[in-house]
Amino acid sequence: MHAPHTDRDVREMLDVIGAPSLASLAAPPKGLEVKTPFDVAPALPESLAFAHLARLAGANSGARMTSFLGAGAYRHYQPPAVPYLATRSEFITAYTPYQAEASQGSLQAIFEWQTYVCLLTGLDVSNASLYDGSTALVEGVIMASQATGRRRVAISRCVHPGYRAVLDTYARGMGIEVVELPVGADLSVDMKSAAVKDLVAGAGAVIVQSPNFFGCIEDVAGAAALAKSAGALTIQVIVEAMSLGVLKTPAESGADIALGEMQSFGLPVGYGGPYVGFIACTKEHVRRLPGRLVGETHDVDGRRAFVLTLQGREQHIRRELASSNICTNQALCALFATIYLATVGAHGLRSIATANMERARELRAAVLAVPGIRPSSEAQYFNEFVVKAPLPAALLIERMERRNFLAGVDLSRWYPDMPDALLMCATELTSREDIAAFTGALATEINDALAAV
Amino acid sequence: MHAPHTDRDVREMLDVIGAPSLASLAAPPKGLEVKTPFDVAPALPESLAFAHLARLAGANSGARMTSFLGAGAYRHYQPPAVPYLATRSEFITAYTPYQAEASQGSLQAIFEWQTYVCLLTGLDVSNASLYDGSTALVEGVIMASQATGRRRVAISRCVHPGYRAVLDTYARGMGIEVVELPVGADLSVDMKSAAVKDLVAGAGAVIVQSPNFFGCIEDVAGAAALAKSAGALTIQVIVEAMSLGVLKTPAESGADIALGEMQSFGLPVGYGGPYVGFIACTKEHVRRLPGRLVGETHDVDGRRAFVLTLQGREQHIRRELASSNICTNQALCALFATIYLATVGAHGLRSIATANMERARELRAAVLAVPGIRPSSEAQYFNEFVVKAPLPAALLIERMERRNFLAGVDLSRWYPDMPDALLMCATELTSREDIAAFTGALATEINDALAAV
Amino acid sequence: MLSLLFDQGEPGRGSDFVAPAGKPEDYLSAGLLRAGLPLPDLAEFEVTRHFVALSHRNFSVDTNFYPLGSCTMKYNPKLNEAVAAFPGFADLHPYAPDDAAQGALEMMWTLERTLSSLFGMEAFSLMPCAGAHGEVTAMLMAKAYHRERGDEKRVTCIVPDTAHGTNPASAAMVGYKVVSIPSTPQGRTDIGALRAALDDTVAVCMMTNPNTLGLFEDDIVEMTKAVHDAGGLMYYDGANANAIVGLCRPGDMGFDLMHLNLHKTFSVPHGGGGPGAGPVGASARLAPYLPAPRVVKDAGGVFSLRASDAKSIGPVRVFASHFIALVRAYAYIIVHGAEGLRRNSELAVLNANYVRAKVKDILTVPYSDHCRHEFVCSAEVLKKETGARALDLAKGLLDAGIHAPTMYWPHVVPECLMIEPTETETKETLDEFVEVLRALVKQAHDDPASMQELPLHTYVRRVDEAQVGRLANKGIGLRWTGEK
Amino acid sequence: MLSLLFDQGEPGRGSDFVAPAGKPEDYLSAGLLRAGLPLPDLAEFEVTRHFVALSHRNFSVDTNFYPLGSCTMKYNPKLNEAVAAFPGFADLHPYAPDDAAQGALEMMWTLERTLSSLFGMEAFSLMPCAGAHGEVTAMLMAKAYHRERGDEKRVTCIVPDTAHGTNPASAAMVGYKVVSIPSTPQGRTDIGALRAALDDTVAVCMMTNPNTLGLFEDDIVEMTKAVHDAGGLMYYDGANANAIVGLCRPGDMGFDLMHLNLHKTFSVPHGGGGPGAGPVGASARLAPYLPAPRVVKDAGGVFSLRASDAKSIGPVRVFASHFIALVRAYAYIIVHGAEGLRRNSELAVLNANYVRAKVKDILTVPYSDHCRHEFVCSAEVLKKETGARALDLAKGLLDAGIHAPTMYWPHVVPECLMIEPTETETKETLDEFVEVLRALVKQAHDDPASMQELPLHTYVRRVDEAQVGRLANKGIGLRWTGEK
Ligand SMILES: Cc1ncc(COP(=O)(O)O)c(C=O)c1O
Ligand SMILES: Cc1ncc(COP(=O)(O)O)c(C=O)c1O
Repeated sequence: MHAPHTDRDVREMLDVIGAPSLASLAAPPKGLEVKTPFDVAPALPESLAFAHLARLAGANSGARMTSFLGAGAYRHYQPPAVPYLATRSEFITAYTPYQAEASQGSLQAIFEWQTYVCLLTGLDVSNASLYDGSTALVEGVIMASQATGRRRVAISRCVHPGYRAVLDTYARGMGIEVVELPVGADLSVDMKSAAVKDLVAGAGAVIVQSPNFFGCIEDVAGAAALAKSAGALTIQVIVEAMSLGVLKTPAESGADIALGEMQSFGLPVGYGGPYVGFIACTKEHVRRLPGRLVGETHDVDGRRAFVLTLQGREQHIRRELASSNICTNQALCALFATIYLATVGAHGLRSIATANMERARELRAAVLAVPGIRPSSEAQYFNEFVVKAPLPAALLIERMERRNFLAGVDLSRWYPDMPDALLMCATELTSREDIAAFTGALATEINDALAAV
Repeated sequence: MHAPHTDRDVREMLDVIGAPSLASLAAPPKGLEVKTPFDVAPALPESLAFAHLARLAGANSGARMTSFLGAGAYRHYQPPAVPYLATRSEFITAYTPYQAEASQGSLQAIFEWQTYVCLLTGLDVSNASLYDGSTALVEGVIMASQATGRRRVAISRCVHPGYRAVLDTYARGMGIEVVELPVGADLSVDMKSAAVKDLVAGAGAVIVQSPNFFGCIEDVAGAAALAKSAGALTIQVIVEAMSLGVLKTPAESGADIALGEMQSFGLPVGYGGPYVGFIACTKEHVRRLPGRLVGETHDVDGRRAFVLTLQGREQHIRRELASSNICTNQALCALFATIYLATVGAHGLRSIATANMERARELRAAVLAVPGIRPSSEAQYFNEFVVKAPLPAALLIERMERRNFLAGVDLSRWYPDMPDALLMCATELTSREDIAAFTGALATEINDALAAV
Repeated sequence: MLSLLFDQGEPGRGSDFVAPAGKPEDYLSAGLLRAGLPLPDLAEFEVTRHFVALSHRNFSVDTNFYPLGSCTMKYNPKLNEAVAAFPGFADLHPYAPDDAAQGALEMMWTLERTLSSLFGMEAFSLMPCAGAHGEVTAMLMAKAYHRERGDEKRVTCIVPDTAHGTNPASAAMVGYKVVSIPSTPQGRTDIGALRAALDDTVAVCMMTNPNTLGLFEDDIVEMTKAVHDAGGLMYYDGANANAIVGLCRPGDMGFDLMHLNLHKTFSVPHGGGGPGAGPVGASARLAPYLPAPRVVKDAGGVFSLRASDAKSIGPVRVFASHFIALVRAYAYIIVHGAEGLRRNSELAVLNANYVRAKVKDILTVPYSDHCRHEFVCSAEVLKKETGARALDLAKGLLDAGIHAPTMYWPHVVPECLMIEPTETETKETLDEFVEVLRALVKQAHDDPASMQELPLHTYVRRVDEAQVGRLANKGIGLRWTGEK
Repeated sequence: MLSLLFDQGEPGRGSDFVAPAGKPEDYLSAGLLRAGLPLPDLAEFEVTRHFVALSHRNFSVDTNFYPLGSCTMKYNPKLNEAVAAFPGFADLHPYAPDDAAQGALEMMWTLERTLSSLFGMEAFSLMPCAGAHGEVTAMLMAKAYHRERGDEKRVTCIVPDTAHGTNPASAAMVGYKVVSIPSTPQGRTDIGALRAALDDTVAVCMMTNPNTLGLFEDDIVEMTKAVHDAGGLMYYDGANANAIVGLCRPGDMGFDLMHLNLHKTFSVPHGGGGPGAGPVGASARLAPYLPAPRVVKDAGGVFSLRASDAKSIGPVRVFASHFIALVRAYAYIIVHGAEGLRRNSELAVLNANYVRAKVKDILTVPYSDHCRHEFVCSAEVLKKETGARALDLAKGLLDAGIHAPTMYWPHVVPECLMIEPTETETKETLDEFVEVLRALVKQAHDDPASMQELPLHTYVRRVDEAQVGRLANKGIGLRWTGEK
């Protein structure tokens, strides 16, 4: 029990209030009392609650397996300084920094986060965070649709299918039409194809992900050129933020909006969340940005200060006319990412990103050396790639799981035309021993599986 | 590399200093340069260092076994608030609070620790902590010897043998004679026996541990009466501080000095340390206390303040005449214990201590129900007890370890006359499932072992 | 003044995190690479000092009484933080196979069942990331429900004028026209006005209960019935659920949809503005529309993530939930049980009424009945008498180390302060708060001009919000640029 | 003013930690039970607010520049803290069988080998808990060594007058008579005086190098030889090892015994006064006397704790080491390697000399050569000119958020401030420190009286130490009693 009240406290307070009992004071209007007992487990003393949760955590064998899963959630090294600093009381138990005088810590940190997002994407402005990459996509679509006045967007089928599904959910409700650009031969979009050009016509946004869902680096500049000629905005989705350490920025490629996920910067995969969505854009769209923005100003004594600004766009002021309904965002996750970026710096980020590329290439080479495995694409990639197995990917994954490996993601779940395709990921944490052990086991399993047929 | 210096920094600073190079500035006098390469592993990047240490930690299978080990290190529930608060930057990276104006946090916390020690032991004064229980014993012996002017102390053989070994090490060096009081029939000291009375004569201190090494509650009042009549001080050693939640206080039993270990209050077993030694005594011995003391005072504005006091007893002022050589102590561990005690309170401490007794009795009953196991003592106990196995304890322990149980401590290591005696411990963390699984396996192993003979 | 990160550091500072792996050009064609990476290189020590110093510039629950109305700034037990960090949770990939994630799925399943029981709903989706996300999720469900029934004329959403801004904003996001309903002098939604607004275009009505004045909507069952009779759905904004857990249930009141803010009622820390978790509950007829995936349990006790139901609106985020936030809420629930949760709600109501009873002597407390978990008071009279505003009182509280209440909302109360003490504060703290407030009101009378100077002792004093807004409109001042 | 814990809480507050298990009298006879348990019952929230508030009343490395001489207040990398908390270390019982503790033993073994190599010793014992504990351990070893040789007349221990107080105190603990050796005008131990003190009663000579003036004892090899010639042993107080790691080795200088402060040189955090770790190194002839147990590795690569060597002095604490502190030091070592460690020492020397070069304009810096990791300066002239003392400067620094240097020690320098910046501070921070010091000296000249008022902005100002001492002598004021 966390409330501090002793019986005496309660009695004294009821006296001041002039209420006969706690029950009567808190009771709902007549007729609304709960009639049946709740289906809720009885309270556990704290040490047993701890043990119970330890048991649940222990029952997740997947958390201990050697993993080659990526596809929107990436296992990277988290410098211990990151959680140590971010989980200080003063950060985790503060509310949204509405009272500037009492919140300079959070406000400056958000300002620094906004700056990092701008520096990484090359764009002009960025907000205080969004729920995650997939909802950031929805917000980006709304921005583009409002900027262009068009209720139609064109999105590459090489964008994370989970992101596209979220967009579909919202688009249906919002009455926005979503057209999809086909997956090209090399698992990326052919921006020069006539079909793509046709699909883009009349759209308010052309949306590509790079590196895309298959790990391939897309021709964002090509997409931007196409979008521009069609009067659409270019939105670059970035799901593996680590790639920003080395890849051309969205701004360099001509994107108007960059959005996506920064989980890779210091946040655990955590069975899906919380992560931290980001969005950045060129100056002219600043008033269309969703959610909070922190700006630099000064106080009455002339000291530099930070403060929430352009609140006139937000729901608590503008209600149904707000640029978005978002209120609570991912401030603490953005703080994790900010501290991560501060800790690794340019030097660290580039070297970690490079190590990702190195390990992914080592993994890919080792996997392709296993008899029966074939490549799916020769496009340039960051830390993910697709291979074809000589048996259904689902079966192979199941076999490897029994050996305590999470081999990759079965693409047939979203692309029925790819029954044997496995999306694999390596990061700086993928050791050479992991790769060797995995490919050894893989060869055996493929052998056994084929023999069994 | 944690130092922040860039090459430019170094150059600029050397210029100011007027030194040609870093190497020359820092070089030892000629002839003292290191000639051979060091036998030190090459530097690891941080993520690999983390992985390396994770491997070492993982290689300690004992940390994951169901354990019935006690004997001076106790596995208790650590409320997560304890490490969360104690490991804040401002606590862990401060030095000893010599600058009172800059250290009121540490100073007040130590004052609170001193108070807790007094409230728990019933004694008047206590210091800021000592290294651990065993070195606290040495300090207590020095105090008693100085108070009485006698160079001889009498200690029960039921005191933790590891503690007695430490006392022996020091006593040899300090020229103090240590006589041992024999283990009585019920694994405790018979304070009424003539032999004991004779041994105590002329001693400066009578030292008993309660609960003693075998878990039994000693007749401390009897020891105190005996000591008093012999002109000696009574020292009660307390190794399992959790017992203080329910047992008679040292003061109630007539002890002049209480000392020992408070690891049980929020500190992990951690393969032996750091823990936190405590010492408390009656008022008249205050100037003989070793180490630091915090006192309450006020500042020039009349605000309450805390400050290190009676520093005239300490090494940095009094040098070879100091009451002890201790300087760095266990401040942070004392903080853990203080936060632990604050968090559990009287209510929690009593209920946790009671749960220890409950589980120990359940364990003892279940173990004694295993064919072949016999009791060693019927004395009253807290959470530890001794049983006799039908085979050498060492063998039984080894068999149980193979089944992932740490069955207990083999007493023959210190008491060659007890080859089959096993010291077992249960705490509030010992679950009924643990007990059932353990005794099931125990029965099988004993059966198998006896069958094999 | 604390330098920005970008004005610190030196190129080359900092630790090595990985073994050298060559250069980016070793792996990718030069044309794909970025021109530069203008982030500062800092030693870990610089980063540590920076963020510890920043932390000292924040008020927070762990350091300050934080009676911020509508936000339920209760204590966040440290147990929650410890279990949330278990590697068995933190290192579990969202695409880990179900059989390798049974512990996580069991937790989610149990949490869903528990919330359903506590709030009388058929089912919950744990997917939404925050309250507003829950709201829009529910709006999407409402829209899908009406569409499914071919009832496409329903385009309006009814929202009381005291509602939180996210309500109308969420409704607007799915294209609903928002109709605002005024409040009565008793601080309740005007049921007459509501009835008048009802017609066959009404898709859904969003009610907050207790409402943002801290009052129970006494006519709630009648309102529910009226909306239902008109063919609309009822949505329960559960942001204020801390007043009702274990005491009454939106499901019993007839609601079709609801959200909870686990970061309010269920002790998930606010994190300086998030992350939260905003599960959406649905009655039997709306449950099929809940987002997918959800956790199911088979006859053998095995848990799995069911990808989608036929009628589901689909996912509202890419992965199944803010899982780690759910772990915290779950930990909170299991140490309390239904009884403990109810008692917390009762004590939240007790604390609010206690402060209210004492504040009555100091400021105007506009509504006559007991409040629920929070109450509003008004500084209008004070302003008339002295010129001091609610804002000035709020800033004065900061000087005393007390976070300001929510200010100037709901708009129906002029010079409004919304005070929510929560159940975790001691009577001692509440007494102290009242005395500080009393002293401030006295100061306003004694020396009105001094009030505008407050706060005096915070890290910064009142800030210039106008100038920053003007520049921000042009995209300026929203990031470090290196210019001085 | 922050209430004491004992003035907070109410009986019955707080969480339940265990399932009810009855009453103490259910298990023990009433005569064995305590009469009462007068500890406060607090809600976890109260405890949290209390200790977070206390933390804000501390200076610390993570919040303040902390140039406290002889204490090596370097940054403590957060990696150390994370790995120290691994359950595989934290939950390992000291009596776990060796084969169930191979990771821990491997770490200890490697650490011992690494320290031996870095400092040129035959072996180390990792057992001592802190520097002073290491010292007394070494004194016990010296005594055992001489006793073993039948050389019982050796009863004196030679200690320079600049030595830390623990040196003479440790020597006295084993019954040694302490002979103090003066320093030369160059700030070195006077080798002539040392020679004069040598006779066949000398058991051991304790040298600190660099000494506490921050200077290398240039005659160290000669002194070692002289003591050895007289039949005495040489002890190296390694508290200042941060100046020499990887640069030179006490073993090469001929030392028989030494200790390290892992909580200084090897980044174990100071924790507000501990815990530390004070491993003791020994040359080949002294190694057999090291405390037991120590870790050994067999031919098969299996590690074990060897209970005792025949000549060992025995254990100096009940369990083998401050293991968790060792984990931190080990983590520090493996991310640096020998080269990184050496560079840290070089940079520590650089930082000290940089500050010294700049402080020379401000205060008297008594010795003419470059310093090592620290240096002393004197405010004696300032005192004569203005009345302002070293103490006043120290307190003034606190107002600027800088921790005071070590004051009034070593005693050979009047009005002494001992400044040790450590290698982890940036040039920017050092520059700022010098400017603050400069401003204080200026203030002393401009307005001498104001200096005694400092500090003005700390949580408390100068405290009354006299009164508390008088009462403490009677055992009063050393604990809360409930009296006001
Ligand atoms: C009444 C009410 N509804 C909805 C919300 C929105 O919740 P969230 O901030 O989690 O999106 C809030 C939060 O402030 C609220 O107070
Ligand atoms: C030179 C010197 N020697 C010995 C010590 C004693 O070390 P510890 O405090 O770890 O006991 C110190 C610590 O302050 C010191 O500075």
